[in-house]
Amino acid sequence: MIYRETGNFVTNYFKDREIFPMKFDKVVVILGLLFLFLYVPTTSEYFLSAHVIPILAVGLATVGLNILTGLTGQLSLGTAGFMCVGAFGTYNLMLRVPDYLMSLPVALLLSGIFAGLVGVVFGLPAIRIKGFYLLVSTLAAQYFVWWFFNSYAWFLNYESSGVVAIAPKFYDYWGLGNLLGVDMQGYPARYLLSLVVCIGLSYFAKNLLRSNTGRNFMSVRDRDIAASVMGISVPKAKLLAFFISCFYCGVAGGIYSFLYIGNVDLMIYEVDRSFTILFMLIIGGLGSISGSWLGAIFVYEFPIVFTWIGDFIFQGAFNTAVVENVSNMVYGVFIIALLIREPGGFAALWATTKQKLRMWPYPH
Amino acid sequence: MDWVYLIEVLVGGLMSGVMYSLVAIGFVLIYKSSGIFNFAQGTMLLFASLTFVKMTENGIDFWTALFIAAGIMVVFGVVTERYVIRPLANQDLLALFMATVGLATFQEGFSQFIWDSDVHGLQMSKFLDIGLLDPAPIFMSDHIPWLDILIPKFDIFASLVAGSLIVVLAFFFQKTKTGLSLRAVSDDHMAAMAVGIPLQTVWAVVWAVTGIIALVAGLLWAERVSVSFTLIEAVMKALPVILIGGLTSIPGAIVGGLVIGVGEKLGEIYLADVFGGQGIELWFAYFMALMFLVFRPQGMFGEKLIERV
Amino acid sequence: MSDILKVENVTLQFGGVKAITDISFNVKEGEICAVIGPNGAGKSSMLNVINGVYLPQIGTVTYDGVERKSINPRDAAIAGMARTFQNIALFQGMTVLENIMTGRNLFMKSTWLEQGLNIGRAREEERVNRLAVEKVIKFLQIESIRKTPVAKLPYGLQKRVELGRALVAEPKILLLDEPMAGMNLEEKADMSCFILEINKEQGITTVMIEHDMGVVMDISDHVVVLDYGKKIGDGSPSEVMANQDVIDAYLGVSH
Amino acid sequence: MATIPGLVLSHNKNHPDAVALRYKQLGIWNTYNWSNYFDEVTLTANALKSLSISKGSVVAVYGNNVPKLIFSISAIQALGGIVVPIHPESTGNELKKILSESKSEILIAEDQQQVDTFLSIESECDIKKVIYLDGRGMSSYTNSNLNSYDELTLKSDTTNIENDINSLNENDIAFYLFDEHEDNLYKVSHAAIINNSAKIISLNSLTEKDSIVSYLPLSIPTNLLFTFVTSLNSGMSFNLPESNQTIEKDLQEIGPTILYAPSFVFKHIITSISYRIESATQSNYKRYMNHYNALMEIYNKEVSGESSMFDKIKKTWIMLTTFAPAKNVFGLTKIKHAFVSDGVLSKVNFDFFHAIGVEIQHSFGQAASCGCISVQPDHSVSSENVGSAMDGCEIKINDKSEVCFKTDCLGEKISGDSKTEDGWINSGYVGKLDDAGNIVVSGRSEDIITLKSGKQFSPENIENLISCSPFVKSAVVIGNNQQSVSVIVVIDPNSVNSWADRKNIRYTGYTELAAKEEVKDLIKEHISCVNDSLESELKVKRFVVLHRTLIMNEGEVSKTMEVMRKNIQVNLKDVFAAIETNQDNCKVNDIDQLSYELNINKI
Repeated sequence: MIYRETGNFVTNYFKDREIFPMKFDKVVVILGLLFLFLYVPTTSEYFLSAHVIPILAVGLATVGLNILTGLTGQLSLGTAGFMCVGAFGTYNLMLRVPDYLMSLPVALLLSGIFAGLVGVVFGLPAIRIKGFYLLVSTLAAQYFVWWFFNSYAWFLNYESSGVVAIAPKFYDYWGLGNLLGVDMQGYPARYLLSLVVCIGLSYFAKNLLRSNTGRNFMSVRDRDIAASVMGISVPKAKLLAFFISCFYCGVAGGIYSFLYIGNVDLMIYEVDRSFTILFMLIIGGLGSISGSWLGAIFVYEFPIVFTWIGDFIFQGAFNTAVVENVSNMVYGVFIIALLIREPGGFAALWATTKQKLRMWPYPH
Repeated sequence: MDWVYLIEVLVGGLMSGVMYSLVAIGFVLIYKSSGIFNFAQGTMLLFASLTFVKMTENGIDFWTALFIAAGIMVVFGVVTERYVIRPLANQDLLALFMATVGLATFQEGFSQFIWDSDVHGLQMSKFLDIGLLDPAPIFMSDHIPWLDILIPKFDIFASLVAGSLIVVLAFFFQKTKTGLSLRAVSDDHMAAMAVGIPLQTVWAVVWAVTGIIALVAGLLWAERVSVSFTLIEAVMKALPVILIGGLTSIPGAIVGGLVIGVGEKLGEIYLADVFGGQGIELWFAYFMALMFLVFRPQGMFGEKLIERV
Repeated sequence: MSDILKVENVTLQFGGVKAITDISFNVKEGEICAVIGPNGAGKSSMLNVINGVYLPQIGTVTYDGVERKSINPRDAAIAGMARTFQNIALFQGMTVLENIMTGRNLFMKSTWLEQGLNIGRAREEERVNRLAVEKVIKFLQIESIRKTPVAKLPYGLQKRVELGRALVAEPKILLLDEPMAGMNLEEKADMSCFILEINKEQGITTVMIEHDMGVVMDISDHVVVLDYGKKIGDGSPSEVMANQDVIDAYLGVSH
Repeated sequence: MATIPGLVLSHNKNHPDAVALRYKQLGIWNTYNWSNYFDEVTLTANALKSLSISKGSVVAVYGNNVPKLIFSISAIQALGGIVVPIHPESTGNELKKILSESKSEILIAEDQQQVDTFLSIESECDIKKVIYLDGRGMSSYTNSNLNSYDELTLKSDTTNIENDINSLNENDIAFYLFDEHEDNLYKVSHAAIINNSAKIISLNSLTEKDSIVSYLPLSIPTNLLFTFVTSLNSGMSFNLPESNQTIEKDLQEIGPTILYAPSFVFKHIITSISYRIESATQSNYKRYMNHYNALMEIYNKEVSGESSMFDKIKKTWIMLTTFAPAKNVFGLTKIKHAFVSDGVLSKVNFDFFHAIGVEIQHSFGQAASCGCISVQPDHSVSSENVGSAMDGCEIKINDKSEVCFKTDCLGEKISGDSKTEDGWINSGYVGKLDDAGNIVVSGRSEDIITLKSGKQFSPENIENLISCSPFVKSAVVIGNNQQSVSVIVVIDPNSVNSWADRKNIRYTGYTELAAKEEVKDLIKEHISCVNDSLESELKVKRFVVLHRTLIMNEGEVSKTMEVMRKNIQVNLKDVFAAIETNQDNCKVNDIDQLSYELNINKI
C-alpha cells in the first residue's frame, strides 16, 4: 500500500529493463547497501563470523545452484563437491603460486573457473541424459571429488589430519592491509570482501537472468524441444549453465573455507551440504536470485534461532541432536507447504505480497 | 587369478546387489504408478527400521513389533499420499521430486526426533530361529562345501527374503484387483481415470505397499550396517541401480542392483590400484551408471520416450 | 515462382508403425500451403520431418536449394524455418515478452560475459531486439498482455503469442501446426487475418496444418491432403475440393 | 491573435523543449517537445500543400487520437483549411452524411477499418484523396485515391510555414463539429474555441505543468475542447495511450493531473472498483466497506461544515490505508480536476469521487457552444447542477423550460437556422436554474415522456438512478401514453459475469445470462430500491432485461454512451409494442435477423 505506480512511466527500453523500476525500491536498495557496507562491519566479530559471512558463502552457492536447477532445470546434488573444488583450488593456488602473483580475490576467481570446468566435465552427460537420470552425474561429481581430494594428499600439502589451517599470510592481499592500516585477517575485512563478491556475482546473475543467456536457460528448462526449434543450442546452454553455476559454487567454497572457517576441511563438503543448499534453493524459490538469499538466511539461521529460543525460554532444553532433528522437520514441512501453497518459495511470497501492496485493497 | 576368490567376490557382489534391488523396488513402484521420483525411500527405510528396533528394545516381541511397524508404515504411506502427493497432483515432476526431498528431510528429523539419533544394533538372530541364521554370529562366512567357497549365511537369507517379496509383489500385481488397477494407472493416468479407477486410492495403496517394502529392506539393511543415519547414505546407492535398470521396471531394478553390486566389487578389486587409491566404491557405482546411461539414456528396461511435439 | 521446399518420397516409422508413407510435395515460395487430413493422417509428423524434429527413414527434404536427408531443428531455425506447435509449446515460466524475445536469440551475438555485466553490445542488443519484438506485439495486438506470464493466458492468446515467437525470428518459411485449433469464430477470423497479412505483406511462405475447411479454402493457395500417412490430394483448393478421393476420405467422413 | 497552429508556433518559440505530446508505442512512451511537434506539423503541412489544400479547404480526419492525426489537425489549419473530426466508429451512413454536408475534399483516415468504411460509400461523396495513417493490411488495395501519410511526408519538405500561420485570421473557421443529437454540423472558429478553453483554464488555473490523457476521439466536441484545445492553449502535456485495451494501465503510468471524460467513463470506473472489491477476500471487503461508509459519513460532515479534528485524522487514516492505494490502482492519484460532460454523475458516485479527493466538475455544452457553456467550480458539492454560465455566456430557461444560452464562443449551424429566439440559442435540453443560478439539466427536450395522466418528466433522471448499479450498463425508460413507467435494462457484462461466477450460475453467453431468473431478481431488487426514492407516479412498475447490449453502430447509443431513444424505438419496436399493450412476454425480431423471447417482469 505504500507503492505508488502512478506517474511511473518509461521512455526507453533501458528504463523498462531496470532491476528496480520503482523509486521506492531504489531508495530501499540504496539504504540497504549503506546499511550493509557502513553499519554491518561495525557490529561484533561474533555476529560477522557466526552469522553474516557463512550466510554470504552458502547464499552464493545457492545462487549458483539456482542458475543450474532453478533457471536451466538441471537437477544437481553435487553442489558441495563443486564448493570443495573451489576451496581446495583456492588453497593450492595460494600455497603454490608465488605470493607476488597471487592474492585471495584472484585465487577465488581462478578456483571458481576451475570448479566451473570440473562442472562442465560432469555436465557433459546432460547432453544425452535428461531429468532425474542426471542426478547420477552430479552425485558422481560429489563423491568423486570428495574421494579424489581424500586420496591425493598432495592437495592438502600432505597434512595428515585432513584439515589445514589457513596461514595468516594468505590474507595479505599484496600488502594492501598494511598500506591502509586495516587488519585484513579480521572479520570486518573478510566480511567486506565476501560482500563485494556476493553483490557483484548476484548482480551478474540477475543480468544473465534478464538477458538472452537467461532466456535460453529458461527455455531449455521449460521446453527443450521448442528451444532447439527456436535455434537455441540446447547442449551449449546446458554446459554454460553448468560452468556458471559451478563457478559460483567454487567461489562460494573458497569464501567458506578462507573467509568463514579459516581452514580447509574435507568433512565440510560432504553430500549433506549439497542437500542443505538444495533446501535453501527450494525454500527460497527456484529461479529467483533474491529468493536464494532469503532461503539461505532462513535455512542457516533457523537452528541458531531455535537453539537461542531453547536457551532463553526453556533453559537450554534442546541438545544439538534435537536442534538438528527439529530443523530437518521444519525444513521438510516448509518445503512441502511451500510447494503446495506457493511453488515459487519465499521469493514468490515476497513478490505476491508486493503485488498485493500495489493493488491494495483490490485482489487483482 | 584365483577363481575361487573371484567367485566369492561375484557372489558377494550379487548379494549386496540384492540389497540394492530391495530398495530400488520401492522407488520403481512409486515412479511407475505416479511418475514421482521418491527421494524419501531412504528415510522410509530408516523410519521403519528405527520404529521396529525401538519397539524390540522395549521388549515387544519380534512378530508383534513387525506387525505394528508395518501398520505404522501403511498409515504413513496413506498420510503421505493424502497430505503431500494429492495436493501436488497437478504440479510438474520436478516439484513432486522436491516435495519428496522435503518429505525425506522431515522423516529424517522426525524419526530421530521421536526415537533418537543413537546407533542401534539389530540382531535378528535374537528373534528368529532360522537355521540359516544360526549359529550366530551370522556375518561369519560359511563354507559352501560343494562349491568350496565362503558365503555369508545372512546374504543367503536376505536373498530369500527379497526373492519371496518379489514373488508376492508379482502375485499382487497379476492377480489382485488393486494390483491390476495399479498397472492400468501406470500405463495411462487419464485412461485409468476414465474407466473409473480411483487414482487416489491406488496411489495410497502404492505408498502403503512401498512402506512395507521399506520395512523389509530396512530390517535387512540394518542387519548389515546397523540402524542409524548411515542407512540413508547407503540408500543413495540405490539411485544408480534404478537409473541403470530403468525407472519403470521391477525386473530392471533387480538386474540393475545385481549389475551394480557385482561391478562395484570388481571395480574395488581390480581398478583401485589404477586410480591410485582405496575406496573407489564410493563413486564407482555412479560412474558405471553414467557410462551406461550415456549409451542408453532410458536405462536397461526403461521405455524409450518418443517426444511428441 | 520457385519451390522453396520440396518433400520427396518421405517415409517415417515409429517402431513398426508407419506414420508417413512415401509422401512428396512441393511448396512454392510465397504461397500459403495447407496440409489437411483427418486425425492421425500424419500431418504433424510431416511438419516434424520438415524441420528436423523427426528423422525420416526414407526420403529427402530440399529446403532453399539444399537437399537433405535430415536436418537438426537448430540448423533449420538458422536456415530460416520457424514454427508453432499443435499443443502450444510456449515457455510456461516466462512472460509474453520474454517468450517472444527467445525468438530473437539467433540475432544476439554478445557473449554471456557481456550480458552478465550488462555492458556494450549486450545492452544495445536488448534494445534493438526488444524493438523488433514490440513491433510483433503491436502487429498481433497483444500490447495489454506483454508482461503477463504466458501460463495465465487463455488458449487463444497463447496461440497468438506462439505465432509471435515464430514470426519475430524473421523466418523465410513459417510452419504452423493447427494455428486455429480450439478457437472461437472471432479468434479464428483474427488469426486468419494475421496469417494472410504475414504471407501477403511480409512475403513469408507458410505451411499450415488446419482442420477448419472454411479457413483452408479461404486463405490457402495450395492444399495437400493426407490420409493414413499417404498423400491423396495435391493442388489448388478448388481442385482438391473436386477430387473424389478427398471427398471420400476426408470431407465425406467428417460431414 | 490566437489560432490553433498559432498556439503551436508560439509554444515552439517560447519553450521549444517543454513536453508537448507523449504517446505510448511499442511499449515505451515517446515524447515530442514543442519543437518536434512544430517540425511534424510543418512537414505534414507541406505535404498537404502538395495536395492543394489551401484556405477554406475542408479536410475530414477520421480516426482515433494518434500523433499523426493530431499533427494533421494543426497542419491543415496552418494552411487555412477546416478540420472535420469524425468518430472512428462512425458507420458508412454517418460518414457519408458528414462528408457530403461538410463538402470535404480530403479524408485522413487512421487505418484499414476506416478506409474500408470509406470505400463502401466512396461513390456517394466527393472525396478527392484519402490519406491513411497506418497502411497495415492494405498493400493489395489498388484504389488510386489512396495515399500513405508516410510516403507523403517523406516526399515533403520543411519549407517554413510561419508565414502561412501568421496570415491566418482568428475568426477563420477551424472545425466543423458534428452533433449527434442534432444530427448536424457546426462551424467553430479558432477564436471561439480557443477563448472557450481560455475560460476553463483561468477558472481552474491550469498551467503547462499539468498533464492530460486523451483517449476518446476528438470528434466528441466536449473532448476536443477539454483535451486538445485546452492542452494546446495552456501548454500542458497531451498524452495518448497505446491502444484501447491498455488505457487503464497507461492512465496509471502517466498519472495525469487533469482528467476529462463523458460521464459514462466515470460510471465505468465505479463499476470496475466495485466488481474488483467484491472479489477481494472477505476481510478486505469488510474493511473496505467499513472504510467506505465512514468516509462518506465524514464527507457529509465536511460538506455541512461539521467535521471535527477527529474526523480529519480518521479520514487521513482511511485515505492512507484504503483509498489512496485504490486511487493509485486506477491512476487517479495526481488528479486535480476531473471534468465530466455529456450527463451528470449520480449523487452517490459524485460524492464518492469528491470524498476520495477526485474533484469531479460537471460541465454542460455541445457543439453549438463550442463544447462548454458552464462548468462547476472547484470543490462544488452538488451533484445535480452543471455549474453556472461562464464569463461571456448568459443562460435563461424558456417557457418550455428549455435551456437557452448566449455565448461569445458560438458554433453556427452549417446548414439551416440555429434555433434562435431573439439571439438566444436553444440547447435542446430541458432544465432549470437553481437558487444560486446554477443550471440543472434534466434531459433532452425531445425525450420528455408524458404519462397517460398527463404527468411529464425527463427519463434521464430515472435512467441515471437505475444505471447507478454496477450491474446495469444502461437503462431506457418507456412511458409515453402509459399508465405507469417501464424500463428496458441492459446489464453490464463484466460485473454480472463475475457476480454470476461467484454465485455459481452457469451460462454460455450474454444472451443466456441476461435471461437468468437470478439476474432478473437482482435487477428487480435494485429497481425496487430506486423506486423508494421516486415519487409515486414515477415508480417503475415493469422492466425487461434486454438480451443484448445497445449498439453504437446502430445509433442506439451516442458516442458518449448516451441512450439514443429514437433509434432504440425503431430497433426494439417489438419490446415497445409489447409493453404498450401490457403483454407478459414478447418476441423480438432483432437486427441480427434472429428472434428472442423476453419476459416483461412486474415489480
